[in-house]
Amino acid sequence: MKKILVYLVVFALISTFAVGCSSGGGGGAEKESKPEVVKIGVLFPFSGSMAALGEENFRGAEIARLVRNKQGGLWGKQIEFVKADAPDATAAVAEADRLINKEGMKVIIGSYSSSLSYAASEVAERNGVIYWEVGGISDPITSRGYKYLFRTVPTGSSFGIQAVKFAKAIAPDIGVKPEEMKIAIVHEDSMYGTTVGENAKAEAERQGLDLVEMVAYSAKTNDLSSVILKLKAANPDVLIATSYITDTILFWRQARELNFYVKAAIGTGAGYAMRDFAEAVGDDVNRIFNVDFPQLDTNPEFAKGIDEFKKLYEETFGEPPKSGHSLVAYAGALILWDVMEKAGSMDPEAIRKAALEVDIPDGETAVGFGCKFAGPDAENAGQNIKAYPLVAQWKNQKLVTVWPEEAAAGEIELPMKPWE
Amino acid sequence: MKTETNKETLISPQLYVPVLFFVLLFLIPLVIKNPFYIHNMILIFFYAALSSAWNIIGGFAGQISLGHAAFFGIGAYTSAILYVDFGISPWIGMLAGGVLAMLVAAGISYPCFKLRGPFFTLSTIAFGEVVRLLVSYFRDITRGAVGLLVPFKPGIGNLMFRGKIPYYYFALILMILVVVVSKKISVSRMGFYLTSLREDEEGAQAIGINTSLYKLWAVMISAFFAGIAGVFYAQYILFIEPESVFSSAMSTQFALMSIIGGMGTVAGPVVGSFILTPLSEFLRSTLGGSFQGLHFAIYGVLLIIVVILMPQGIVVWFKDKYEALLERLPNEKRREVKS
Amino acid sequence: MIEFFQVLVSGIMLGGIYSLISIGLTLIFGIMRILNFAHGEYLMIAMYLSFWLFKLLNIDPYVSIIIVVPALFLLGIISQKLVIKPIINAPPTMQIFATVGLSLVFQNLALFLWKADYRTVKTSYQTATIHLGPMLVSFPRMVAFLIAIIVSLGFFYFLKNTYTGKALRSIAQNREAAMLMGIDVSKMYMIAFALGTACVGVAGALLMPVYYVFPTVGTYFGVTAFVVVVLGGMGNMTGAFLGGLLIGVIESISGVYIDPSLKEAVYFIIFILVLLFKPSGLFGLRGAEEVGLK
Amino acid sequence: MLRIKDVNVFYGDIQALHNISMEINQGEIVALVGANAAGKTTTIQTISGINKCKSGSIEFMGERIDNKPPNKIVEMGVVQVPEGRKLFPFMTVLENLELGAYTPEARKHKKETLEMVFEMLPVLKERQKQLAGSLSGGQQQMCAIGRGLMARPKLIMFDEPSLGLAPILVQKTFEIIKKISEQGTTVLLVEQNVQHSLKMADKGYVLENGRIVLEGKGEDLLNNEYLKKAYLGI
Repeated sequence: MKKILVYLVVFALISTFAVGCSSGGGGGAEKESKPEVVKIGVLFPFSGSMAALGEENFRGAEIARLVRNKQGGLWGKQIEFVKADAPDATAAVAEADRLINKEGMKVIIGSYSSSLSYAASEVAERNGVIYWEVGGISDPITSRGYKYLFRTVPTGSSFGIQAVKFAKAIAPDIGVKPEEMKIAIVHEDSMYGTTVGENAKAEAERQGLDLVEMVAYSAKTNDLSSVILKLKAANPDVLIATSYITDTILFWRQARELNFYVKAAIGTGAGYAMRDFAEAVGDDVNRIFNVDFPQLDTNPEFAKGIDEFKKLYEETFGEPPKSGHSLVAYAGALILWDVMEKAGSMDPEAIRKAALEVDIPDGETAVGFGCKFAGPDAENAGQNIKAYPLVAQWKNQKLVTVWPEEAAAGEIELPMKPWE
Repeated sequence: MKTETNKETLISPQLYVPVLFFVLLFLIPLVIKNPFYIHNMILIFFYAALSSAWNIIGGFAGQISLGHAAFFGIGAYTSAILYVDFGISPWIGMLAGGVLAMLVAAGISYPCFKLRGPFFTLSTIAFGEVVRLLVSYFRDITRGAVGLLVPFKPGIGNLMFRGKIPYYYFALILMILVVVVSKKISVSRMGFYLTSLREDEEGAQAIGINTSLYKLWAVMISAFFAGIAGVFYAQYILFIEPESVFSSAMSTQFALMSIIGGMGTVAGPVVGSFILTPLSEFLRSTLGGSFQGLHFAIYGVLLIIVVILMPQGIVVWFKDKYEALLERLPNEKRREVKS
Repeated sequence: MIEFFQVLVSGIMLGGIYSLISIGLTLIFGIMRILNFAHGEYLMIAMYLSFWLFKLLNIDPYVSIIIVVPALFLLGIISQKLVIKPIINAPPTMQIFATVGLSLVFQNLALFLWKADYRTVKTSYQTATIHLGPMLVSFPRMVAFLIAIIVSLGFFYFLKNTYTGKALRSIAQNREAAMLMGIDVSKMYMIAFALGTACVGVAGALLMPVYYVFPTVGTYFGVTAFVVVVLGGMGNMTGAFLGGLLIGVIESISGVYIDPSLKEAVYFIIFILVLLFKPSGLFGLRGAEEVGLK
Repeated sequence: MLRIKDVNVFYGDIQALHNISMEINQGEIVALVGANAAGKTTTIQTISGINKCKSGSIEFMGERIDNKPPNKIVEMGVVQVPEGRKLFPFMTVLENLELGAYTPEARKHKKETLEMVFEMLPVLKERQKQLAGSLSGGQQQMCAIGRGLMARPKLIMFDEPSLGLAPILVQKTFEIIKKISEQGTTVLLVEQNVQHSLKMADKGYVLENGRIVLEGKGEDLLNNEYLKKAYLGI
């Protein structure tokens, strides 16, 4: 007994000191000391409640790394990732600190969750390190006038706005006049859901649509029957919904149980994009829309290289991609490699300059939309102003991009089928 | 139970050893400049301060609160809202946050003090959850679950700095402050009352101690410091959201450090934080990326082992050695008095 | 009016699930006086077991009960031996933290072994609905509700009419006297803990068709179970059953008529009020909170 | 029948019993008397296995029981009627009695023992459906005695059975104990009520501060000068 105590305390003490000596991050695959590597920090939630999509987001960047390394890497050197796990905002700050000040990272790719991105990018900015956001969508991330922060993905507000625009566009398909169409908005109440929901509301008001109900709830809940009964009483034609995966599944199962029917349901990302959703509710998923990052079934004419990505993903991870989160991270990281190649060094100043010069037209990337970053003086400094979300629809339990037309890989099917 | 300890002066090792230790901590940034290590030290001080604050009610008085994140969060939100919406300096916000946390603590704890043991703990969990849910609900004031971003405008008046060194000293001073207050309480009459009511509440009441009053004092002091630590957190991380500052994981953490270090002792929480904070950071940075979750599992196993094998906390294990060391140190006059 | 009854029925069905989870907790608390913070994690493990049985061996979640329940019973015995037994005489604080440690371990081992993915089973009946007049009731929830009733009745019978059941109750009321009757208290503790976890095993298997499993699923239900247990009167089986239904109804009604974001806050506040003003629970005898199981 | 030899018991660092030795023979009533906190309850708890002795031995029917858990000791036939009754308040009288017959051996004869107990203590029969917690003090004592008898003890130990009872009930309680003894059960009676208990005892021990200071035949002890002065106020 005493012995165990001694071991325990010794272990605890050793680990305390080991923080100092540990090389950190079990990360990057190859660790043999090849002299010439380019090290880049990656910061995602690998544990905790956001781990599932965090991992998916990261996988895109990982594939981009492998692709680039096969092509000869950066400046002839192989790229290596130093991984950091940030389950919450406090850890994000600590890990960003570790990556920058202990591992000496000059570039960090992150972070799927908006809260983590918020907190970690602040550390990067203070240290003059590039923060390359390939997943978090909340608007305020790029509203702080940061110089070293770049985001390749569209903003949360554009998700909400796009959803309303799309709702208006499909009014004829469900047989109502746009001005008579009744819209309900439901969203989970964290930063992500609220940003999307509030913007959808504002856009609906701008467009003069009839907003009959707006409900917010905590994604941690274990029952949504009350939300659904509320919506059912409002009886909307179109539902715009924002939720994470658990509550998406719960919502649609309970919607069926309680016989809640809408003519068109428009999800906005996260849960609505995930294969798990389709697996959980089966054919009930069909005809639900998803306003989101470009999905895996986007027209390859529009999203160049998307098929190659899917193939690589399957080869690397032994399963098909779970959602577009990997795809956007893949495309985002590829842009970063080009920027760094052009900058010619790890110097953040040079990378920043090169990034600001980027101007990729639409249809040239694996996500379809092009890339141009807003300058440091802009309201949305560092935001890719060419990024916008697409609308996909679940067909035979697969997401197929249906809107806008140039990206479409399939036809819009409406209205929703009533529950049997 | 010792109530009247020998008066300690600077030449007694009981005092000068900890003082030397703190002075040493003050000097560290002169040698170590790497912000990563400094950041870890800041976290250590931060959690030591919080855990010590928790220990005043949880350890001394034995009222196990698992809802302390509420007070921490109230401090963080008060000052952040005052600063962001009204431009009031966090220095004033700190006082406001601490006082508000204290008042809320008094208001919600007082009725709950009649609950004993596990029932009190359950009520604190419920209160913690209610506060979290309400903060999420009143979006107009708190921004709800979206979280509150504190814009970075460095300056001493804003309690925001470019480098980490000022944060280091702030956290260090905060920790020392809480430790000194804890020490004062532990040797005071109040400390004696708290310990006796922890051991036997009816007995304490029987000999005329107004137990509710002293518990109230303890929880108010505890919440005040938790609130101040919350303000520090907001100014350091610059982003707060209900999910993180009001989380039950946060509440548990304060208590864990104290338990593992040695509950009800002044040094316990500090020792706990000096071991656990680097340990969890270390486990996360070495295991986290490649093995999801494994680091927390190890953390849990450690916790169980400590609880089963060393219920008094690690500090007890060091105590004899530490006291032996003190005996050997220069001790001038004190020795005769003692013997 | 129909809407209101629909809300009520939905609440009762939800409550059935809460009841089922809480019965095990109330048993453990009532007899051992231990707040088991890992209770939700046993639920999580049961759900994973049921999930994997479905996924790998194609066993229906309802059928999986016959495997999940004994497995959880066994797990209960093992954890009781390794973790609970050494702390059975420790102060409540230490007991709380040992179980907190246990929940950390379970949760994160699950994360390590099975990743954070949300897993669901797909059965033919999972979204089937039953029409009760104008009201709709989900079939699997109805099943969970009915089984909650059966399990409560079963426990009620067991505690009232068998020697082991009476021995368990006697320990709750006076541990030392129970020893003096020749009752092997530490064996009874093991039985109580294992029965409590086995009960959660039933809940896990029944939840699988309506819910999904992921490593932190237990925290969602764990806290609610505590609320139910206190509301029902510590250690009171019938109380836990009725308490579960009550919380379900409160949650449902406040979600629809107040705000979905506040539904948990409403029942937490009710919980605190009950703790303060009727600590023996809504369905408990006065003074019973000190004695536990009846 | 029961032989206690040089038993020492500690609570933490404090020694509660010093070298206690006692002997109880089949069929006897043995009284263990002493003032409050003399160690009487500790002795009985040690025999029952609730407290463990640090040194010394306890033998019952020639078998060591000092290292056995309480339930095994009960199974061997050593049963205690605890101080303060310690009934199960939220269970009925009948359930309390049934729990008395918990050991496998006692369970086999439950029916007949129950009849015997009801006969001896008719009040229990009347109140069998009532919750034990709602009984009056005297009835509770009867219930506790009945519960002890249900185990079909070879040796029954009473810890302060007269405590808190009205004089008339005290009288009755002692009569019942006498009757139990007459039916062939060996009795160890722990009492503060020195006069009463020594009068009916075959043998008595006087405990003071954890030590046995006097022992002898019940009547002899009653005539002992020291005892008279210290305990009987004569």
